[in-house]
Parts: sequence; C-alpha cells; structure tokens
Amino acid sequence: MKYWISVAVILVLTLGVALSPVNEYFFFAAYFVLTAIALSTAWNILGGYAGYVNFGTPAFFGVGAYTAVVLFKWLGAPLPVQIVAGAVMGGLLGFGVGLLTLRLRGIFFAIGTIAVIFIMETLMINWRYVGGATGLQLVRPPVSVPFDTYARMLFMVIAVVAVVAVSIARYVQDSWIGRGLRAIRDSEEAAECSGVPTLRLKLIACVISGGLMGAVGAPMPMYLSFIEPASTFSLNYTIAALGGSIIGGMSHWGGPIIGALVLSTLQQIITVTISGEVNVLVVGVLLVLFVVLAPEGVLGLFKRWLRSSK
Amino acid sequence: MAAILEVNAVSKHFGGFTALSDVSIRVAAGERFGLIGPNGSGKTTLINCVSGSLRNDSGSIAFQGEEISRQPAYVRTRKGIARSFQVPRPFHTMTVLENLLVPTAYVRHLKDSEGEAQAMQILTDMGLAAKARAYAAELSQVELRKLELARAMASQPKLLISDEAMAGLSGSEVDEVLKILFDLNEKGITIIMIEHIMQAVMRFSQRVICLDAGKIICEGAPTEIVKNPDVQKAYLGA
Amino acid sequence: MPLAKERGKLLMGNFSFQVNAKVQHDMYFNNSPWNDASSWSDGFFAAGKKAGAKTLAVLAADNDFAQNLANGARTLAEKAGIKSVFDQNYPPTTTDFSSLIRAIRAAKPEMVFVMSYPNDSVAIIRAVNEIGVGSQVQLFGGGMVGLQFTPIMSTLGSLLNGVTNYNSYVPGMKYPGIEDFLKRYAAKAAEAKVDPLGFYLPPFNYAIGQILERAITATKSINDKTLANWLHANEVHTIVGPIRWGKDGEWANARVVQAQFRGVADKDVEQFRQPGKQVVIYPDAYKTGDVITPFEKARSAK
Amino acid sequence: MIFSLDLLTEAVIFGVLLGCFYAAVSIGLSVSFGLLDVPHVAHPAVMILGSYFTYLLANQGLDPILSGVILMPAFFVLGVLIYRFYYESFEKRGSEAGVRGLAFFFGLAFIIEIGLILTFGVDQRTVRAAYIGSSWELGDYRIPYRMLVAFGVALALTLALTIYLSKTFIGRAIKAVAQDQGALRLMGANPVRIKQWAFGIATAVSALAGAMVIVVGPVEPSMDRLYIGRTFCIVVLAGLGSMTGTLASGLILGISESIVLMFFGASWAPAVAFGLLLVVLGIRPQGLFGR
Repeated sequence: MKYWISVAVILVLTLGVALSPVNEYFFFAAYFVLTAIALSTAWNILGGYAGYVNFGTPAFFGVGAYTAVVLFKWLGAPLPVQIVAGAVMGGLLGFGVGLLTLRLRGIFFAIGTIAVIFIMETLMINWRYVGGATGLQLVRPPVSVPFDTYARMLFMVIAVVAVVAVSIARYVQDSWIGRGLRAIRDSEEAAECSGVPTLRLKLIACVISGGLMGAVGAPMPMYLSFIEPASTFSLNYTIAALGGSIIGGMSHWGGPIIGALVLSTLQQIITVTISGEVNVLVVGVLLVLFVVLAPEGVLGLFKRWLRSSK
Repeated sequence: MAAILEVNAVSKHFGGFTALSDVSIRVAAGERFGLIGPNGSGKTTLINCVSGSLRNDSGSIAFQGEEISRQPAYVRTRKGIARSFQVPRPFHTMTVLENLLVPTAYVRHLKDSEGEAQAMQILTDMGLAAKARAYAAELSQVELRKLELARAMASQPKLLISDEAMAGLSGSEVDEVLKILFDLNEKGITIIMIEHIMQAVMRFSQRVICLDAGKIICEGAPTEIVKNPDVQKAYLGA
Repeated sequence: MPLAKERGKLLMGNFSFQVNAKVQHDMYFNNSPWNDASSWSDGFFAAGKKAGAKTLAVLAADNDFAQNLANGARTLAEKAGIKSVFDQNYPPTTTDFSSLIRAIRAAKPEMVFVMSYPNDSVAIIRAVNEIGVGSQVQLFGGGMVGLQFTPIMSTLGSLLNGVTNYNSYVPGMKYPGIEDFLKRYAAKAAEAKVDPLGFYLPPFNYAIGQILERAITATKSINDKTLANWLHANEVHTIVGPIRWGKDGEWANARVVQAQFRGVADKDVEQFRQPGKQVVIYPDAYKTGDVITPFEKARSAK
Repeated sequence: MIFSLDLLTEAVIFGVLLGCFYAAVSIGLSVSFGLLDVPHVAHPAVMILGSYFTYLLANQGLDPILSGVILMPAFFVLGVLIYRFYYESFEKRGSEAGVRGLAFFFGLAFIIEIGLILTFGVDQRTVRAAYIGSSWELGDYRIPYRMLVAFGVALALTLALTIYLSKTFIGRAIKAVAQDQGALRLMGANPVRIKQWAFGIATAVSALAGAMVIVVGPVEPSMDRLYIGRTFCIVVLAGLGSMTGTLASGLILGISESIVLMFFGASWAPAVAFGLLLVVLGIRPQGLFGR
C-alpha cells in the first residue's frame, strides 16, 4: 500500500514537472536517466534475480524501437500502441533466445545474447523499409495535450514505463517466481531438485525482462524523430543496464534504481563537462571496481553501514 | 514388498568414458538401501540419473511403476524423489527457513504461512530450529548436512536419496545424522544411502549394492558384502 | 538552417550538399562546385561514354549522402543508356573490400562508379590494387571522398594511379589569383601544421570571404536582405572562378572537376603541386589532358 | 547476385585463408575459455590492444609480425596478471562463471576499448609491410600476400599449441586442469599456478593474433565487438578446448563468411558468425569436435 501511494505521488509530481516551465534540457537529461533506470530494472529481473547475464539489452531495446517505427510508418499507430507492441516483440525475442540458450550454462546464454544484438542490427541494416544503415527520419505527429513539447510528453511517457518496470520487478521479486529465481541463482541443480521448474522460470524472467526492454525502446524513435541501427544497437545500452544493476545491487528491486540514477547522472555530468568517451570509460571502471570491491553494490554497502552503526 | 524404484539396464557415457554400464537395481518401498563403491565408481552418476540431474543414455528408470527417465528433475521431485547433495548446495542468499520454503512452495504449492509452520516442524525434528533465521555461511559442517536433508524432506518425499551426508563429520555427528535417517525411515520413507563411511552404511542398510567402474560387482546383506572378495579388492585396490 | 531562416540572416554554405532543398531559405548561398546529385557524376559518365563504356558497376556506402549521389548516378546512367551490371551498398562499418571487388570483377563492368567515405576509399583503393577489377574497366572512381586529402593522397601514393575522381581544384586549372593564394597558404600551412597542399577546401573558404567583400563593396551595405539580393543578381569573380547562384542558393553552373591520377610516386607530398599528377578531364573548359583508358593502362601511364 | 563456379572457387579459396586467420585469432580463447573455463569476453579487446602495440612498433620500422612476436612476453605477463586478479577476486570466492566474472571481463573490454579511443582516436590504423597490398597471381586468381602470411602464422600457431599441450609436461597439466582440478592437486601440482601459466600463454598468443589482425586489415578501437562473435563461435563450434577443432571451425566460419560476402554482400557478413554461433548453441552446444 505504501508503495502504491508513493508511486501515485511520483507520477503526479512527474506530471507537474512536465507541465511546469522547467528548462527543456532537464527533460532531455531526465529522459536518459529514466531510460537507464527502466533498462537496469528490466535487466535485473533475469540478471540479478536469476544470475543469468544478458549482454543483449540493445537487441531487446532495438526491437522495441524498430517495432514502434514499423507500426508508425505502416499504420500511423499511436505511441501507447507502439509501446505495447514493442514490449510484445521484446518478450517474443526473449522467449526465442531463452529457449535456444537458457538450457545451457550462463556463459553460453551471455554470449548468445551478444550474438542476437549483431543479428538484429544486420537485419535492420538490410531492411530498406526502415531505412537500412542510413536510418529513417520520422515526421512526428503534433504533440498531444496537455504537453506543449515532445520532450515533456516523452518524459512523462518514459516515467510511466519506468514505474511499470519497477512495479513488475517488485512484484516478481516478492512472488513465488522471485523465490524460484533466487534458488536458481544460488544453485540451479538444488533448485531443480527442490521442485523448481528452472527452465520455465528462466524463460518467464527472460520474457518479462526482454518485454520491458522492448517497451523502453519503443518511444526512442519518437524522441529522436530518427532511427538508425548503429546507435540503436549500441553496446552502451548493455553497459548501462548491467552497470546500473551491479553498482546499485542486484538482490532487490531498489538496487537498479539507485545504480542507474547514480550512474546516468554521473554520465550526464561527465558528458557535459568532459567528453562522451570518458563517460563510458567511467562506467566501465566503476563496474569493475564494484564487482571486485563491493559485489553487493550500493545497497550492500548501505546494509553493511547500517549493521556496523547499530 | 512392492518396488518403489526400479532401475533397469541403465548406462551413461561422458564422451568416451563409461560412467555406468548396464546397471539394474530394485528398491522396495520402505527399504533402507545402501550404495557403496570407491571414488569414481559411478554412485553419484547413478543417483543423478535417478533424480534427473542427468539423463541416462539407455535403459529405464521406473518410480512407483511409472517410467520417469525422460522427465525433468523437478517433475521427479514433485512425484516424490528427493535428494541431498554430496557437496552441500544451500541457497546461500536465503535463511535456513527460506531454503525449506522453496520446496514447500514449488512441490507442495503451500502458502508461505503454512509452509513456514511445516518447515519449522522439520527443522525442530532435525535439531536445526535455533538456526532457522541464519544464513548458510553461518552454519557448521554438520548443520549444512542437516540443512540438505531438511530441504529434501520439505518436499515430503516418498524416496530420499542421501548422497554422502556424513562425509567429513566426526563420530558423534555421524551418529546424529544416522539417527535422523533412521527416524525418517520409521515414518515410512524409503532411503537410499550413498556412503563412503563403511561403518555407517553397514549399520544403516538392510541391503547393499557395491559399484565399481560403473558396474555392479555385488549385492546382498551388509554382512555378506563386507566379506565379498571383489568388494575388498575394489576398496583396497589389491 | 531553419534558425537562419527564422532570423532572416544571410548564410554562406561551405561544401554542403542540398541542405536548402527542403528549407528554401532565399538568403542561403552554398559555395561548392556541385549543385544537385547528378552534377557529381555527369563528368565521370561523359568521359566513360567517350571511352565506349556501356556497362556500369555502382558501389556506394549506405548512408544519406552517398545514397543521394548514387541515386543521381543511377538516373544519369539510365538516361545515357548505360546498363548497370552490379549495384551494391555496403554498411559504413565495412573494412575489408576484397570480396566486393572480386564480385565487381566477376560482373565485368566497363565503368566502376564508387561513392565512398575516406576510410572506405583507402580500403577500396588497396583492395583494387590487390585483387584487380579486370581489364575491361575503362574508368574507375567518381565519387570517392578522401582522395582529395593530402595525408590520404601521400599514404596511397602510386596506388592512386589511373583512378578518376571528383575534385574541386587541382593544379593546372586556370583560375585567376588562385596560384598566388596557394603560395601564401603553403607558407602559413607549414607553420600551422594543417593540410600542406590545401587544394580542396581552402580556396573555397577564401572565396567566401571574397564573395562577401564584393557584395558589401558593391552595395555599400551590411543589410542581409540587400546583400542577398545583390548576390542573386550578379556574377562574382573569385579565385575559384566566376560564380552565379541559382534560386536554391546552389551554383547555377556546377563545375565538379573529374581528374585522373597519373604517374604518382610513393611517399612524396610535393609531387602533387605540379600539374599532371591529377589530369583534369572534365569540364572541358578547364581540361588539362585527355583521359587514358582502360583503367589498367592508365595505372602504368606516366 | 551473380553466381558462377569461378566466383565460388574464389570465395572458397579466400574463405580458407580467412578461416585460418579466424582460427588464429580464436586459439587464445580456446585455451582461456575452452580449457580453463574463464568467461573471457575481453579476449578480442586484448587482441586489439595487441594490434595497437604492433602499430606502435611497426611505426618504428619493425615488421608487424615480428612486432607481434616481440610483444608476446609482455602479453604473457599481462595475462598472468589478469588471471591472478580474476582468481583472487572471483574464482577463489567461487563465483567464477556467474554474473560478476562476466561483468568483470565485459568491463575490462570496455576499459581497453575506450582507453584505445582516448589514446589513438577512432580513426583506423594500418601498418606497412612488403606483403601488404600486393597479391600472388595464380592463373586467374589473385591471392593477397597478407592473407597468405596470416595463413602461415595461423597454421604454425595451431601446430605449436597442439604439440605443446600434448607433448610437454606443463601442457598436459593444462589439459588435466581442464578436466579435473582435484586429480591434479593429488598429483602435487598447483592448479592455480598452472591455470595462471596457461592464461599467460593464451594472452601471449593474442598479441601475435593482434599483429595479424592489423596485417590483414585496418584496425579501430571498437573492432573487438565483431570478434566476440567470431572467436566465441569458433571456440564453441570446435568443442571447448580442442586445438585442431579450432582450426577446423575457423575454416567453416571463414568459408561461410566468404561465400556470404561474395554472393549476398558485405552488409550480411557480420551476421554469419553470430548466426552460426546461435545455431550451434541451440543444436549442438558441445561443439562439432568436442571431447
């Protein structure tokens, strides 16, 4: 109950900000921060709870984005439809990849997901309808009321997507699925022998996680009013999703939020003050530092601090 | 007595290595059954095939008359086969109690409130109740072994396979674990004990089979087995 | 662009391509020797036709700019009755072109029109040198960006020989005042460590200055509107020749030079200062020699 | 699409050369991932690092392949350090192939890549050598010398490693550690030191592989991403840890990629390795030549 009240408060606040005269740059930055939060949260459902590393975030994200583009170009579908369709396609991709590789050890799944990124990218490069390697310029329909710019409207949209992602992650964690996934992460063989249908559970997690990533990708083309394979399938999304979860802490739905918030805010600051390359470098360095020194992430550090101060 | 488990001509290969060749055993309901053999003789492979962690290459495995050798492990657990692991594999990010809630939820579909009550009962029976809120890292060797058995019991199995539950334990600890197993058997649970400690397995089992290099070399009452020259050869390497 | 239009400012373009096509700003003036897509390739096709080529291979990078040009080339080829026997786009990330060149060779075209970017241009020239494109090819090149840049020219050296490619200015072209400009540029370039030859862009940048100077002197005004009107009405003489603008702000008469590399030696920057290393074969008014065909023969010609 | 037998022959010839080259760039991974079970997704990044060091040495006038050989001892040490770090941080705590080990190597790959971008920029780099840029004319076919050099080095490397692993004591110990660490410990050997040594060798081999990458074509910092697919595809297809299998799978990938390149165009080529990898994972994860 407390959770849902805070969700409502957050959404109302978000709407308030979106309608207030805040500088446009804020929305630009916030869009990326919220994207990072949603992606990390989605990633964590499989990666954090079940311990299966998905390097393929950009593949799922990109499938969502391209699904949205195709629906928009073909039928002029409205944004909510695009997002739902992006989620469905992301989930389907998750199902396919999972079925193919989730029976194997985690490393094979991880490599398989890298493969999926490049395969999706190659497909889009060769698909003229969506612009091929050149990309496709989109003519956006007029922005919907009550928003007066796209940045504001999409800020609200991505905030809703992020809240949905977090709520689903929270639900999964607390439900029977969550306990099974944790058992899988701790010892897959013992989980299976304790009656956990491990493959089915991993597939469920993979579908949910992939679906959410697809939903996050769907509004991106509208945001940029452009789509192009190289940046859509960029490994930077992989490191953002992975980094957010690991730095924040993978055992709780709050971890990815904290991690992604810290990481993407830091990235925005560095991009503005130093350069685009350095911001990715910082993520890489932080990622390695955290896995080595603070494997439980910020949440773990916080817990340890709580315990020691007691 | 009716057979609860029938293993028929089961073989298993890893690449060019034959881990099991043409193994057949028959375990009666309520029986205390011992499985012995030197390191690498195929004991663990055999019970992996029975519990479903591995698939046998040929032969059949029937549980309560039903062929199960193509079913995934979790289905077999739900049908009543539970096992412990030689190297304990606790769910280390969960408390002892939560460890037991995995099978209560996934095998018996109990709500957490009911599951917790039953899990506490099992922990009390095994003398682990005091550690219900502890994590695996805080447990001693013998407590870890008990947790393995307790988790297996939480699925209310008909057949319990105990894989070297006593390895590395002191004499009194061995007695403790043995008592638990005897108690479980009293309640009607069939038990297959895989053990390296001859003394324990001989005390416990009604019938023993000895494996060597993937083959059954003899079968019989504990007293006969100890005297068998093949067994002595296999163990002493003479 | 839209910003300049909204604020009613005069804007000089610098080697941009068709940026005013959609915005339609009447105070925009691009200073580049091309105007539309076909202006890039008509010289190439004219020379090819003269050499009797009837078939064409098109190889183009898959990005906006290259695709635009390639489309222009395709239309021109169709109009000229040249048959396309190979037409492929490659993704901008391609690094190894040997397979593509092999496939082109197998298609036996008589003309190969390439629209590539600097990295790809280098790799393509290397692959052509390794694999060969076949003896029937009359003309090779056309729209390869990067072969105008001094570092790339000196890296490739003799590998460039025989390639016919677009350019903006090469030594030997008779524009009044340009040689004097390049002499002054060369002195300063050495100090500033920029492109030592400076044929491609610098004269055009300088010309922008000249254009504005002429307009301001003639109208005695710095009002955007007045200047724009004058530029639309008059022909301006610059070190890159006389310029008159069309309605869209592009040069009314495109003057994309097609030049053939000949007798280029390895590792020598200075050689490019003399006329004859890049022989202008188009447009006729600035011609410094005749094209040598076929391509293989031109590669060994002095 | 033009099809002719001539073109197919040419594609196959080029594919064989390409395949040997791919085998050579994968053989280090075949040791580190295949035999040692280390989830070394940074392998291609380390290799590209080797390419850049080769570039630096070659700019001083050294032959690029020789530069690669000179780099091998330094990369051996680098490999030992990486493994040591990995062991102390993850393997010892028993979380090797899990999330953190993978994340560690992925982060490492990123750091190397961005480090290269910050030092060298995103421009492509090339080296010069007598065998780069010219071809051996064989009837109608022209075979680039650079590919022949890569072919030769690849064969030599595979042969050397195969012999090393089967004939020397430490080589056999490496193979043993891959199968059963406990048994090795009983023999009185320290598995960690042996793995460390093997990882060093794998990394040293990557230096030479990196030199070959820059001989075969221009390099840029983010190139390792494509090689993740190629190298893992080959190692998995080979069956983990098989050296001759690595060569054979390299050939399979090289020839298929070459044929796709020739008949379907460059835009489809990157998908070949990744597609093959997925198919292998889905159908026969133990590889074609697995143990």
